[in-house]
Amino acid sequence: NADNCTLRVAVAASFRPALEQVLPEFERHHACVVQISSGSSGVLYQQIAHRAPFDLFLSADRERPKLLEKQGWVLGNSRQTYALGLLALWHPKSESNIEQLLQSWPDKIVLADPKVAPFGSAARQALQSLGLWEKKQTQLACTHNAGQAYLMLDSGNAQLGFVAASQMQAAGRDNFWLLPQHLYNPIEQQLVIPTQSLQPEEAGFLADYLRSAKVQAQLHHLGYGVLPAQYSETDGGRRL
Amino acid sequence: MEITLPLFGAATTTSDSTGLNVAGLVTSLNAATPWQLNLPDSGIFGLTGPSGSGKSTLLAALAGQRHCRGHITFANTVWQRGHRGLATHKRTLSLGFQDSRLFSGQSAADNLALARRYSRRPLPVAECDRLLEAFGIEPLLHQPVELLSGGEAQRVAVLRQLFNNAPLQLFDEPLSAVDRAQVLRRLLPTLRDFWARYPALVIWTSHDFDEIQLLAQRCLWMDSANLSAPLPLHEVAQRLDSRGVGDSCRSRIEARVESLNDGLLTLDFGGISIFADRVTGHYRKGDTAAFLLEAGDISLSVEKPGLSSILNCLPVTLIAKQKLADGRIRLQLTAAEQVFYADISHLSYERLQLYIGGPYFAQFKAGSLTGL
Amino acid sequence: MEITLPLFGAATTTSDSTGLNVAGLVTSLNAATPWQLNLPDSGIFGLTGPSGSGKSTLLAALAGQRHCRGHITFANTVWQRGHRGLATHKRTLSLGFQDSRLFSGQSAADNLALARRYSRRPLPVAECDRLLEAFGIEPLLHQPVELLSGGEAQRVAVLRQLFNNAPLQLFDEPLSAVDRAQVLRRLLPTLRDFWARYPALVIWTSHDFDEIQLLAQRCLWMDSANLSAPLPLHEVAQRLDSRGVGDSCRSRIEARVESLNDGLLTLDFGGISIFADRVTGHYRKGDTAAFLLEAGDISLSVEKPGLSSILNCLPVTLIAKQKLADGRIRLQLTAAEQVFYADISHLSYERLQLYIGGPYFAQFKAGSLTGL
Amino acid sequence: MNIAIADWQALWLTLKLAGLTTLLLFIIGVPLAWKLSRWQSRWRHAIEVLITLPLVLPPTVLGFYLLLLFSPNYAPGQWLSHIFDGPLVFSFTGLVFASVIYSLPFMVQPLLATFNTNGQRLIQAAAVLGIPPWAALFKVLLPASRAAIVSACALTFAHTLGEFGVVLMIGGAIPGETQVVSIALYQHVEAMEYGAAHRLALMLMGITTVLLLAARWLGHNLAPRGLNSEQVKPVMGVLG
Amino acid sequence: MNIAIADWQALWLTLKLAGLTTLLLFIIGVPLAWKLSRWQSRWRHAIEVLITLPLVLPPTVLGFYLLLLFSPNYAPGQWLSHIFDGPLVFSFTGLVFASVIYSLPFMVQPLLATFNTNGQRLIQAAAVLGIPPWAALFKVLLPASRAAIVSACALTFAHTLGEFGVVLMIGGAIPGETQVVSIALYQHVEAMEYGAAHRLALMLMGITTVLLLAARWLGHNLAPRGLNSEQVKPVMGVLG
Ligand SMILES: Nc1ncnc2c1ncn2[C@@H]1O[C@H](COP(=O)(O)OP(=O)(O)OP(=O)(O)O)[C@@H](O)[C@H]1O
Ligand SMILES: Nc1ncnc2c1ncn2[C@@H]1O[C@H](COP(=O)(O)OP(=O)(O)OP(=O)(O)O)[C@@H](O)[C@H]1O
Ligand SMILES: [Mg+2]
Ligand SMILES: [Mg+2]
Repeated sequence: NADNCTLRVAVAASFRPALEQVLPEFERHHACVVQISSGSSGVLYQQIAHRAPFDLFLSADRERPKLLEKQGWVLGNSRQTYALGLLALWHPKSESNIEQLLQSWPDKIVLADPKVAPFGSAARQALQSLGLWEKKQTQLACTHNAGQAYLMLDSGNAQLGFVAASQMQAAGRDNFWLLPQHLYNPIEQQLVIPTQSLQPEEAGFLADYLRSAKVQAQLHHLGYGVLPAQYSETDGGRRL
Repeated sequence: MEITLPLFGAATTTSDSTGLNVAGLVTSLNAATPWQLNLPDSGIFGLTGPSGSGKSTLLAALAGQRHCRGHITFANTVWQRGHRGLATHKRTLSLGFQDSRLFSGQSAADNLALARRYSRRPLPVAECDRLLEAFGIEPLLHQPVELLSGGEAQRVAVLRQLFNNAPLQLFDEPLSAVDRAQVLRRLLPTLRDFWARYPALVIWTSHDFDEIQLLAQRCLWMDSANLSAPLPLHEVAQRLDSRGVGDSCRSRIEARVESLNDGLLTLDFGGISIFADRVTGHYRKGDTAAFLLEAGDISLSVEKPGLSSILNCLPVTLIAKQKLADGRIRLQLTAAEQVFYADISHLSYERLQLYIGGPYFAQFKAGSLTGL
Repeated sequence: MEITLPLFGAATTTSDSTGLNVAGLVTSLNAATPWQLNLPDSGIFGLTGPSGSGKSTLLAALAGQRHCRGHITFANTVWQRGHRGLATHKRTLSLGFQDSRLFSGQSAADNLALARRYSRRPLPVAECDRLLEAFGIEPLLHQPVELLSGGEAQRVAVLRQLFNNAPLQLFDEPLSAVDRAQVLRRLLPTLRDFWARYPALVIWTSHDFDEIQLLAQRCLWMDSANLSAPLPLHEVAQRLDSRGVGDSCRSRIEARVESLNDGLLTLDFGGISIFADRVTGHYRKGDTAAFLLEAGDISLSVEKPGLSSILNCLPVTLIAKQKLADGRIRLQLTAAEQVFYADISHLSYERLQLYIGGPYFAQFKAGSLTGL
Repeated sequence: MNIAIADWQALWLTLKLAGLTTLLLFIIGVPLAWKLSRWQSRWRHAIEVLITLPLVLPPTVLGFYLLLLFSPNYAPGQWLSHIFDGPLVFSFTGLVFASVIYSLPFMVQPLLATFNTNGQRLIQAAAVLGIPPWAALFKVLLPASRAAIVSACALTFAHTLGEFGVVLMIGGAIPGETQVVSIALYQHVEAMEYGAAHRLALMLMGITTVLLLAARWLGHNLAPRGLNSEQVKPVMGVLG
Repeated sequence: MNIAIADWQALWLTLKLAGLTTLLLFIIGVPLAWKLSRWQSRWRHAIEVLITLPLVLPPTVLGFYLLLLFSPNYAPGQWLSHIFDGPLVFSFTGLVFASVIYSLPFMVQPLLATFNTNGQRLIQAAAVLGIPPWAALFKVLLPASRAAIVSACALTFAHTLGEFGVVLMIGGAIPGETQVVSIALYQHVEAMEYGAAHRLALMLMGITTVLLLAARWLGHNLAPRGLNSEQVKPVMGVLG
């Protein structure tokens, strides 16, 4: 019954465009209207911790779903990885030797705040792996999240910085360098079903749908990494 | 320091009289000279005194608009006891501020309507219309008050207070910006008639002593934060004169109306006919009316004078004399048991060889009597 | 409608005279009666008229504070031409508003200092101190202006304008809240002396005609937005009287000082000695001084009167008579080529059987002459 | 212009929110400012400062504290949700509640300033005619303070329109319920939908301009006739 | 209390920013409000509304447009960075610039309200004594408008303290340069360091309270002697 089935999905702002791409297909097969609320994962976490009536939470990281799980605000075993973020370095168009460019870059380097944003901490790990973290300390300019880092670069106020590959894909840009995944811990984006959920069953369907091979392939085109099969096994998929 | 005297004998000395009783009222201005005041529950009293002497402060303290301590009761209600006072709007009074303080952002009509709406004794509509007409406010009713001329604003402010018709009405120089012609010929007669119909206790502050004389029978005098008890007008006039005011001292005399003919009023003053020709208002035969007689207008002769344009001639007895600051002599005369003053020059005094107790003739013109 | 006459003959009729020239000045108030005015570059002029007649509007228009069109020049500078006007602060004038409008949030001293600082002709410090003392403002200097009494605020406002010492000084009822004693005995003499030392063109608006008479020689009259040319004082007085003002009409007469003795001034008036005893200021022998003689104070006799307290007796000729509104008769008398008025009652007029051209004796007391 | 239905919905919601908040704040702010201006105690200053404090916290942080306040996990939230007959988080009521707290200084401060300068004199003038204080406030003080009131309301309204942090934190951006235009706008920017963002921003500013101009016109025309006529104006044209 | 050095640094930077912004806005706002209050044209209303508009945009969106304005890709940004001798993004100068634009209405609106009501009369009183308009503003109008000015400055100061969206967008949260306390506070909340967040919020409010109280005390004591004495107070105690 479509009338009284509304699925309220809290989604990290960065994943919203991707979600919107894959949703129509889901809605065609399920008699459910999906209502999207996007925001920063931190805000959404706060809201769910204070019993916001969401049916599904798509976080941009792993920490907050974990925390929610620990605090018992989510259905047991609902936590799953649904996408893998890929870190990209926005660089001036003409460049070819990226590592050297990063080494010798004299100007500001933009990255999302490593303390609060997953792409920020990934950028920090990458810089640390490259041995540049200490050296470039004074040149780092932090934005609130990856989205704002992109805005900063896109508006021309900075020429070098770390963004999400999905953003570059969505904007159709090619002046980025996909950082080798060994330079940073995987940016696992996880989902949970809050205990407040009124439609846990439908939420589960959506979670399964997102993790389906078809959607994963779509996500790969949108700038997300390939989800290794192990994740669904080690994290123990939900059984309904 | 002034000594405070009860006004109307025993009636007002007891504290449960119905009028206004003020005892030991102290503000920051008169810490050394607490104010005492006993007034009946209706009647018009003047209040005058030098600039900065504390008149507005007194009115503000009565209205509870100025920090003070002491004791105030009106109509058996305590308004102030020690430091504690009744809130202003609960006191059955109205106060006209020296600056008119009309309610800005509204028209004159709004101002008046508001005052009437919150009146405890609202006037009948017919009365309001009559006042509006007499004050010449009708054409200005719908003008925003910000655009009124100084005198117009004052008239609206006075009218607003009349519309409010409180049992105690305090006025602070209410008509100082209105031309004298209008004040004397239209506003004061209107006010006098109004308060005859709607009695209230009125304190009328003014620097124009004529105004006070034409309205009030007694006057309070404030000087350097010293408040006198209500004084007869001629005493206040004398104080003003001794401060060197150019206006001569006028005395209030009372006489019985005999006839009114072609603008000339014939009066009986202790059996002698006197004439007055500058009269306003309506006089009825047999009424006792009050008039002002200017001291400087009176001339004294030793013999009964011959034919002259001076109409009035009264046999008088000289009872006292006083040298004035500017070299003239002020004589206190009595006739028909009334006292009045005449000012003559030192030279005349010597030429006529006047002596206390002597019988003389006081001459004054019909125009020297100003009708109340 | 009033007809505008040039004041000082040919000198002011040309447009490049140095005084104030106003031609065809129209505000929203006087669309039908444009104002004309020609005044010299110094001298004191009164301005009076009924409340709401447009006095303040005229002053505001002169100061560029009111939307108007017409032509204004002062001291050969064009202030207004058609709709365009010079900004107020560029006009060499000062204006005292009817509400004192002191600069709030500051002390009286700050107000005065500011006016002096932006003066185009700053007064010497000694002069300022003298004025401060005469106006009784010294003890109030450091008080915030919000706390001044009405009269005190007005005195500070006038003083502020004097400190500014502009070539054209416009005053709008500047002393209406000050007690008359102080005005007459201290402030007006101080002002008169001040402008004798620091000449300026002064327009002094007031409802107190005494004030105007003691300061000015000529007076503008405004009635229902009609502005008269500068009139001699006795003409304005007559207009006031015809409107029913209680104050009698006073005439200005001039006489030569013969001697001053014990407060009694002996004067020579066309060969006849007359006496005045209410004098302020200093008179020197031989000076020709101006005095005010009240019409109501004069009595007329057919025969030369006998011994009386009336000191002054002048042989006069009756040249005209006029019935007044209240039944009295106003006589126009002449003596020593000067004209003055006497008011007598209708009864006296008939009893004495007066006729135009007849010789009579005018009697008045020494106190009837008010020294300027 | 091509504006999505969701945006129209957000716009309408925002206007409703801003209008309601302004109305409520007028009802609360006028008596509050007036009481404060009459209160002679030294505590008055303390309370005036207290009213300013919501301004000092970053909106998101204020939102965080409001979230704690509204949280059904604690007593105040339970009590509030009892009073308002439902949880405040994620509801329009909650948004209004939060906006009122957040925008309080914008209403109260300008009113206080006027009441302090002109209020005393007018209230006195009313009291000496026997007009009680409350009547004096409505019949005397308000008509005389039209300019200040219009300015205070305009400021409040505009500020509520642009409110973002608080709303995001406690509203959850639910379309039609709590997704106001500022959030929609923010999301457009974050999602790199610049065209939509520009259109919406323009729209928002256009509507506000019209509303504010109308308010001024109203304030202007509510004044008694004649006050605005050209006769009051002093000469301004300068002579050549 | 246990507050990190970075937080102290942020606090100091914030106070500097708020103080400087308030000062600049005072210098800009007073003449602006005054010119507007004297301007008789109908454009005046348009400009008054224009000044209110920064309020209407969500701070982050305003920040986005400021990013576009600062961008070296376009002429205005080039010109600005020429004027300010360096790019405005990531710099303290840029923060001040943005804060000034953002807080403009807070200074100008309250001033306009006072100038409109009392200004005209006082300026006239000054003009008729030959005091030119600018002198009248400083020597007559400002002393008479103390209350309104203190209130406007307090509002501006507090608002700049709490400013967040704009600063976050263009500042880059560089410690000691652009990381103000509101961002630090937000980061604490996002990073779920609630203890630090509470401490910092308390600290911020405490300091603001002290500063605002001091400002009022100053405004109070700058008034001429006597005005604040108890003699002016009307009777308040009610008779039993
Ligand atoms: N609120 C106040 N606090 C302290 N002093 C004041 C206050 N109001 C007035 N004063 C001072 O008290 C004195 C008396 O003022 P008040 O207004 O009572 O005089 P007044 O008799 O009404 O004078 P005027 O005839 O000039 O109006 C003045 O010197 C004035 O400066
Ligand atoms: N700015 C204005 N716009 C329109 N009408 C005005 C304005 N100011 C005053 N008036 C009206 O013009 C008339 C003349 O006012 P004005 O102030 O000039 O009178 P005035 O002669 O000074 O009177 P008063 O002696 O009472 O002060 C009044 O009726 C008043 O209501
Ligand atoms: Mg007074
Ligand atoms: Mg006037």
